[in-house]
Amino acid sequence: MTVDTATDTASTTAATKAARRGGRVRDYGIVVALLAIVLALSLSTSTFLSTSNMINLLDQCSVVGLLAAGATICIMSGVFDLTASASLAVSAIIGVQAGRQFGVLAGFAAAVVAGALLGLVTGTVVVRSGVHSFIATLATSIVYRGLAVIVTAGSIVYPLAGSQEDFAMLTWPSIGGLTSATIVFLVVVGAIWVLVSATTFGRRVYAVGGNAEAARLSGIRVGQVRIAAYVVSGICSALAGLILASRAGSAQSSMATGMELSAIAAAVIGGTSILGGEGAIWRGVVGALLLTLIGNGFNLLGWDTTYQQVVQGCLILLAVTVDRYLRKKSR
Amino acid sequence: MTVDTATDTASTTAATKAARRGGRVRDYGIVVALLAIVLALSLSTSTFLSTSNMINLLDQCSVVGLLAAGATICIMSGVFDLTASASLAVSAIIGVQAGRQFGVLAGFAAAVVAGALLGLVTGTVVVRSGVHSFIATLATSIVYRGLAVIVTAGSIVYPLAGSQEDFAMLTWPSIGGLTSATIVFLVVVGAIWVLVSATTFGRRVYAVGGNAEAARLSGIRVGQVRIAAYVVSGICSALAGLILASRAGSAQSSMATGMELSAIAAAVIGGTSILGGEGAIWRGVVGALLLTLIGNGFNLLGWDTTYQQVVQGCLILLAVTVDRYLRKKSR
Amino acid sequence: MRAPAISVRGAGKSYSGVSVLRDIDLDIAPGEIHSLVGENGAGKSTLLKILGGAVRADAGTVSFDGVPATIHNPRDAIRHGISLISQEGALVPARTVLENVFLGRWSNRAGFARRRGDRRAFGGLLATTGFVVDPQARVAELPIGVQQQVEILRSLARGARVLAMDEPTAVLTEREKENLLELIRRLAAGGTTVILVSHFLDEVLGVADRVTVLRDGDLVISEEAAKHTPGTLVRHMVGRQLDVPHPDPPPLPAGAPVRLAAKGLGRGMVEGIDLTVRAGEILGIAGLVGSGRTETLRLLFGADRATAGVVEVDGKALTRPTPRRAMGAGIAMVPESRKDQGLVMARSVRENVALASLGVRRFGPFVRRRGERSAVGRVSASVDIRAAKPDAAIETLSGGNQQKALFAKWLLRGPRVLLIDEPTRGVDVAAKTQIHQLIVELAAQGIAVVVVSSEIEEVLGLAHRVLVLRHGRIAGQFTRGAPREDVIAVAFGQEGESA
Amino acid sequence: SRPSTQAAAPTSAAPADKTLSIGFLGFAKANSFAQATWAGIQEYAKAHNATATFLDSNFDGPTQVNQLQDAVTSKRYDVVIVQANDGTAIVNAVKQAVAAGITVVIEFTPVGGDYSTTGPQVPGTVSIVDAPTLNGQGLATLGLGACKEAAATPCKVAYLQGFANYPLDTARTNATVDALKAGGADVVASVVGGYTPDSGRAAFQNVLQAHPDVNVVIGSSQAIEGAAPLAAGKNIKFVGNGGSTQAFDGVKTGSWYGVYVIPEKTEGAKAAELGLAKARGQQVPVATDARTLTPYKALGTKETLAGQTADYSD
Ligand SMILES: Nc1ncnc2c1ncn2[C@@H]1O[C@H](COP(=O)(O)OP(=O)(O)OP(=O)(O)O)[C@@H](O)[C@H]1O
Ligand SMILES: Nc1ncnc2c1ncn2[C@@H]1O[C@H](COP(=O)(O)OP(=O)(O)OP(=O)(O)O)[C@@H](O)[C@H]1O
Ligand SMILES: [Mg+2]
Ligand SMILES: [Mg+2]
Repeated sequence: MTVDTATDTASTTAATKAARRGGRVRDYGIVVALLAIVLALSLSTSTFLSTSNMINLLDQCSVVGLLAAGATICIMSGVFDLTASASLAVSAIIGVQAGRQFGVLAGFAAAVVAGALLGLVTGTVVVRSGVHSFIATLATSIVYRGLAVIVTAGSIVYPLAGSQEDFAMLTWPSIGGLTSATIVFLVVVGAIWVLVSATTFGRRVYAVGGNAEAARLSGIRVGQVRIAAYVVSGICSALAGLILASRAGSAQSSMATGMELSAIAAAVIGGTSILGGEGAIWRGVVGALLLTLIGNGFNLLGWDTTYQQVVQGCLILLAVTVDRYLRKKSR
Repeated sequence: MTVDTATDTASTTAATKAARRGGRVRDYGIVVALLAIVLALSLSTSTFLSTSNMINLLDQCSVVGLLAAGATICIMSGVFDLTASASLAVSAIIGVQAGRQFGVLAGFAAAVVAGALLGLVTGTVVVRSGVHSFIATLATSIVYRGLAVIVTAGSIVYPLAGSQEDFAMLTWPSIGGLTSATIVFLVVVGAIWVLVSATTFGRRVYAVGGNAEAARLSGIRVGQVRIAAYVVSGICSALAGLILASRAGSAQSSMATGMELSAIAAAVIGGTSILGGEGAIWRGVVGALLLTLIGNGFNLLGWDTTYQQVVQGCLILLAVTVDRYLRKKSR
Repeated sequence: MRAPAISVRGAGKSYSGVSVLRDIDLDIAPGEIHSLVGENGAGKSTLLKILGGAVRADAGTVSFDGVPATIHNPRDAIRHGISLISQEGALVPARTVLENVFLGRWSNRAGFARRRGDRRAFGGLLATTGFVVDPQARVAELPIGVQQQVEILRSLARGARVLAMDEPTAVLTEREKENLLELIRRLAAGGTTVILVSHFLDEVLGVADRVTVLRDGDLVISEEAAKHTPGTLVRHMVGRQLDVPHPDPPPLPAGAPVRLAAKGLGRGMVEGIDLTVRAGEILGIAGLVGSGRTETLRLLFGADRATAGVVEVDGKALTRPTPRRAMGAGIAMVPESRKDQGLVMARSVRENVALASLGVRRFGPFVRRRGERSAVGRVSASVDIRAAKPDAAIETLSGGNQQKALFAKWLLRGPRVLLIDEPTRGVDVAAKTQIHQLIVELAAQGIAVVVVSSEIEEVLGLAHRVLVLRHGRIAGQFTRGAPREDVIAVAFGQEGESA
Repeated sequence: SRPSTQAAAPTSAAPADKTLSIGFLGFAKANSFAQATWAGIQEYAKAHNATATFLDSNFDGPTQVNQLQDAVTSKRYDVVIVQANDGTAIVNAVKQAVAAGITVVIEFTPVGGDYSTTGPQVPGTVSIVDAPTLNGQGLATLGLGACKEAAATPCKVAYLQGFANYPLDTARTNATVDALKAGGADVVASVVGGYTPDSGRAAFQNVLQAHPDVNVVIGSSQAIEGAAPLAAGKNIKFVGNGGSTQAFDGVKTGSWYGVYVIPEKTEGAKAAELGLAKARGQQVPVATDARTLTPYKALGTKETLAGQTADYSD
C-alpha cells in the first residue's frame, strides 16, 4: 500500500514536543507553592530549618501522608474512600488486641491484614452495590466505626503491660534520626508510587478512573482494579493507625475521626483531579506536606491563633490557584 | 421541505407508555425505602405514628433538610458546597448581632442577606479560581469559620435580654401544630423545588451540571448559574442557622460543625447524582428525612446505642442500594 | 462449507420493554467483509455491541466457528478474538495515544510496564495504516479525526480475528478513508473477519462481500453485496422507494449583502483566516484531518478566543466574542462532537432541543411547557428524530438521532448565521438528504451557512463556494462545480492555488 | 533503635523575677468552656509575671499533638497547659515536652487512658483533672437526689450520653448508669444527646415519645438546655453536666434539679498557678481533683449554688 499522507501532524510534532516540555515544568505548580512557603518560613523563623524541626515535620506528616497516598490511588481510579479513618481505628484496635495474644510484631502484621481485608470489603460493597462510592463508603465507614465501638465496648484498649515499650517502636528514632513512623511512611508511599507509575496495574488505575466504560470495553476488570485500590488504601490506613496507636500507647474507637477528609483534601490540593484518571502519588504527599507545613509554620511563628484559620484557608486557596493557573497555561 | 415522516414512534407509543409508568415508579426507589422504614417503625413501636412524633420528626429534619436542599442544587449544577455549615455559623452570628442593633426581625433579614452574600463570595471564588469546587469551598469554609471566630472573639453571642423570647420564635408552634421552623423549611424548600423544576434557571442548572461545555456553547453563562446555586445554598444555610440559633437562644462560631457533610450525604442518599446534571430537590429532602428517621427510630426503639452506628450504616447502604437497583432496572 | 466465523441465532434486545432488536439470525464467514446497514435507530450498533460484549442480549445465541459461546462482557468477546470500535468512541482522554492504543494489554515484564515494547509495536501499526499520530500526545488534545484513528489503531493492535467497526469512517477525510478501506481488504484477505457499519453506501458496496440490512430491529435481508446498488439497499432500509434528488443550493441573488466576515482570524496553528459569507450563501470548508477546520469554526463562534483578527456580522465587529455574544448577533454553531460539546446526555430530548432558546418560550422566570413541547415537537419532526419515548434521556437515542436533535436545537433558535461542523456525522441516507434539504432551505431564507465536512461530496454538493484549509491556513478557494480531484490536491498541498 | 527511657532531665528552676511564658493548648477558641479556662489562665499569668498564649486546635486531636511538638521546637513556652482533645494521642508529645524541660500541666481531660484517676499518668506532669468516672458518679448522685425529690418509685431516669464512640464518654456513661442502678433508679433510656442544644432537643423529643413518664433526665448542660423547654408543665427533673450560666439559671429558677459544676475559670487559674510554681522550682501537688475547687464537691443544687455565679456560658 502506498501512503502519501503528508499529514499536517509531522510539522506540528516538533512544536508540541517543546510545548510538552514546558508543560512539564508547569505541572509542578504545587511544588512551587510548597517551596515558596518553605522559603518564607526559613527566612522568618530561626527554628524552621533546624534538623529537629525537619524530623518533626516528617513525623507529623506521616499519618496524613499515608492516608493521602491511599486517598490518591482511590481517587485516581475514580472512587472515594471515606472509610479511611474508620478502617484506621478498626485495624489499630485489632493490632492491639492481636498483639496482646501473639506479641507486638504479630499484632502489627494482623493490623495490616485487617486493613487490607477492610479495604477488600469496602471495595466489594462499592462495586457490587453500584452505589456511588461517596455514599457507599460513607455508610460503610459508619458501620466500621460502629464495629470499633462494639469490639472495644467503647473503651480504650492497651497492649500488655510488658510490651508497651515495644509497642511504641514506631516512635523510636531510626535512620538519619528520622522516626520509624517516618521511615514506614516514606517506604510505603515510595512503593505505592512505583506501583502506580511503573506497573500495568497503575496503567489500569488511570484507565479505569479516566474512562471506566472505555476500560471495560478493553477488557479491564473495572471492579477488580477499584477493589485493589481500596485494598491499598486499607493498608495505608492500617499503617497510619499503627503509628497513631504506637504514639498513644493505645487504641480506641474514636481515633482519627474526620481524618479521611484531610486525606482527600491533601490529595486534591496536591493536584489530583477529583474526577479521576489523573494525578500522582507524589501529589498526595506534597498536599499532605503543604497542610502540615502551614500548621507547623503557624506554631513556630507564634502568631495569634485567632487569625490562623483565615490565613490557613487563604494559603490553601492561593496554593491550589497557583497550581491550577500554571497548569492551565500549559494546556 | 417535504418530509414524509412515516414515524415508527406512533406504533410503539402505547407500549412505551406502560413502560414509562413502570419507570416512574422505579424512579422512586428511595421513597420505597423510606416507606419501608416508616412501616417497620409503625409496627414495632406504638409511639412512632403519633401526631406529636410526626411534628418532632419534621422539626428535627428542618435544619438538615434546608442544608440538603442547598447541597442538592449545588450538586445538580456540578459543584460542591462545603461552606454550608460555616456560612450557617457566620450568618447566624450576624443575625444575632444585627438583631441587637435593629430588632429581631431585622436581624433575621440581615442573616439571610449575609447568607446570600457569603454564597455569592463562595461562588465567585470557585468560578474565578478555576479550582475544583471541592477544594475551593473547603478552603473557603476554613476562612469563614475563622471569620466567625474573629467576629465573636470566640465567645457566644446573645440577643438582647428583652428580645430573647422573640428570638425564639422559630421554635413556636404554628399552623397545624408544626413548629415555625418546620414551616420555614417546607416553604423554602418548596420554593426551591419550583425554582429548579419549573423555571428556565432550573433548566440551566441541569444543563450546566450535566455538560458544562455544551451549556457554554449553548450560550449559558456557566459561572453565573453556579454562583446563583451557591447563593441559594447560602440562603438555605442562613435559614438553618437562624433555626439553630433560635432554638439555642444564641449563636457561636462552632455551630453545626461538620453538618455540610450530612447535607451532602442527604442529597446523595436521596438519589441525586454526585456527577451533576441529575436529581431533584425533593430527593434531598427525602434523604434528610431518611437520616432523621433512622435516628428517631433508634431512640424510640430504645436499642443499645453500641449497635446504633452499625445498624444506621447498614440501613443507609440498604436504602441507596434498593434505590440504585430499582432505577437500574428501569434502564 | 466451513462453519461460519460468527453465527447469530435469534438474538433480541429490548430496553424498558421497548424491543430494539428482534430475532436476528446472521452468519458471517471467516475472512468475509460483512456490512451492516440500516436507518438510524435500526439496531446496528446494538447488534455490534452484543457481539462485542458491551451489552447483553435478552435472547439468542452466538457461536464462533460453530462453537456456542457466552458473551457476558467485553472480556469474553476479546477472549474470542472480537475487537469492537464503538460508535461513541471509547478512549481515555487524559492518557497518551500509546497507552490508549494498547489499553489493558500493555507489554510488561513481571507487571512493570515496558514502554519500549509498546512503542515498537506502535511504529509497526503506523506503517501498516499510514496514519501519522504522535504516540506521546494526550488523546484529549487531539482533533476528533485523529482520535478516530487512535481507535482504529487500537482495534488493529489486538490482532483480532473479528473486527467489528461501527462507523469508523464517519469523520475521516477521503484519503484516510481510502487507506482504511484498503487496509480492511488486506486484513480480510489474510483471514480476518470484518463487520462494518456505515451509512456510506457506495463505500459499503465497494468493499463488502455481503450486506445485511436491518430495519426497526428486524433483519430484512442478508445477501451478497454484488447483487445490490445503493438504490436497492435504500429500498430495503426504509421499506419503500426513496427518490429524493440531491438538492442543489439555491441561486445566490446578485448583491446579497455580506452577513458574516472574518479578517485575519487566528489562534494557535490557525492563522490569517479571511472569509466572507453572504446572506443566502453556503460556504463549504474542506481539508484534511487536523487541518484546522474545526478550530476556524470555533473562532467564528467565539468558542475559543481568537488571538488575532475580528469577526463581523452584518458589518459590525463582535467585541470580545463568546458563544453567548455570538448567539446574540445571530450566529449558531452545530459542534462536531455531540457527546462532548453538543448534548447534555443525561437530560431529555426536549430539554436538549430547547436549551439554546430557553429565553424565547418563558413566562417570567417559568418555562412555558406547552409552547416548548409543541415547538420542540415541530422541529423534531422536521428533522425526523425517532425516540422510543418523547421524554427519553438523549443518551438512549441512536447516534444518528442524537445528531438530528443537535441540529434541531439550533434550528429552533432561527439563526442568521449557521456554522455546522460535520452536519451529517452518523446520519442515515434518508435523513442526510433531509438535512441537506434543510440546509438548502435555510440558505434560501437568507441565512448565511458555513459547512465543514470530512465528506468531500457533501461540501462540493452543498456549497456555493469551497475554502480548502491546510496547516491552519486557507490554501485555496473553489467555486461550485470544481472537480473533486483538484480540491483534494490542494488539501494535500500538491498543487498551486486555483480560483 | 529503642530510645533511652531515662527520666526527664531535671528542670532547672527559673529565677523568680523572670517573666515566664505559658502556652495554653485549649479545646478550641470557638468554645466558651475553653474561653473560661483561658480567662483564668490569663488573669493569673498577668498578676504573676507571666504571659499566656492560646493555641487553638479547633477540637482536633492530631492538630493539638503537632502544636505541642512544635512548641517544643520553638522553645517559646516555659509552661504548657494541656486541655487535651484526645488524651491518649497526645501522650507521646507530652513526654517529649517533659523531656525538653517544659513544665506540663494537664488540665480537665486526663492525658493517658485511665479515666478513673485524678493523678498524672505521664511522669513529670502536674495534673488537675475532672476524672470522667468520678464525674459520672457525681451525676448519678445528683440524679438520685432528683429522684428523691420527684418521689417516684421506681424512678425512671433517661441518660443523654455525649457520643457513642468516645471512650471518655463511654467511661462516664458506664459510671453514671452503674451508680444510678446501684442507687435503685430505673435507667429507661440511654441515648446519644451530644453537646449542643439542638442534638439534646432532638434526643429528648424522642425520649419523651418513647417514655412519656420519665422522671429524671441527665445530660450535658448544652443538651439539657435544648431539652428542658420541651418539658414545660411536666414534672421532669433535669440534671446537667457542666456549670454554665444557663445551667446555673436553670437550677436557680428551679427548672433544673442540679448541675455538676467544675468552675472552669478557677480551674484555669489553678492550672496556671501550679505550672508557674513548678517552673519556679517550688513543690506543688502533682494531682489535684477538680471537684475540690468548689466547696460543694461539684454537686450544684438550688441550695449549694445560692449566691454563686457561673464561670462561662454556652
Ligand atoms: N441505553 C438505551 N436505552 C434505551 N434505548 C436505547 C438504548 N440504547 C439504544 N436504544 C435504542 O435502541 C434503538 C437502536 O439503537 P442503535 O444504536 O442500535 O441504532 P443504530 O442502528 O446504530 O442507529 P445509528 O445509525 O443512528 O447509529 C434505538 O431506538 C435507540 O433509541
Ligand atoms: N495528528 C495530530 N496530532 C496532534 N495534534 C494534531 C494532529 N493533527 C492536528 N493536530 C492539531 O489539531 C488542531 C486542529 O484541529 P481541528 O480540530 O481544528 O482540525 P479539523 O480539521 O477539524 O480536524 P478533524 O477532522 O480531526 O476534526 C491543531 O491545533 C493541530 O495542531
Ligand atoms: Mg449506531
Ligand atoms: Mg473537525
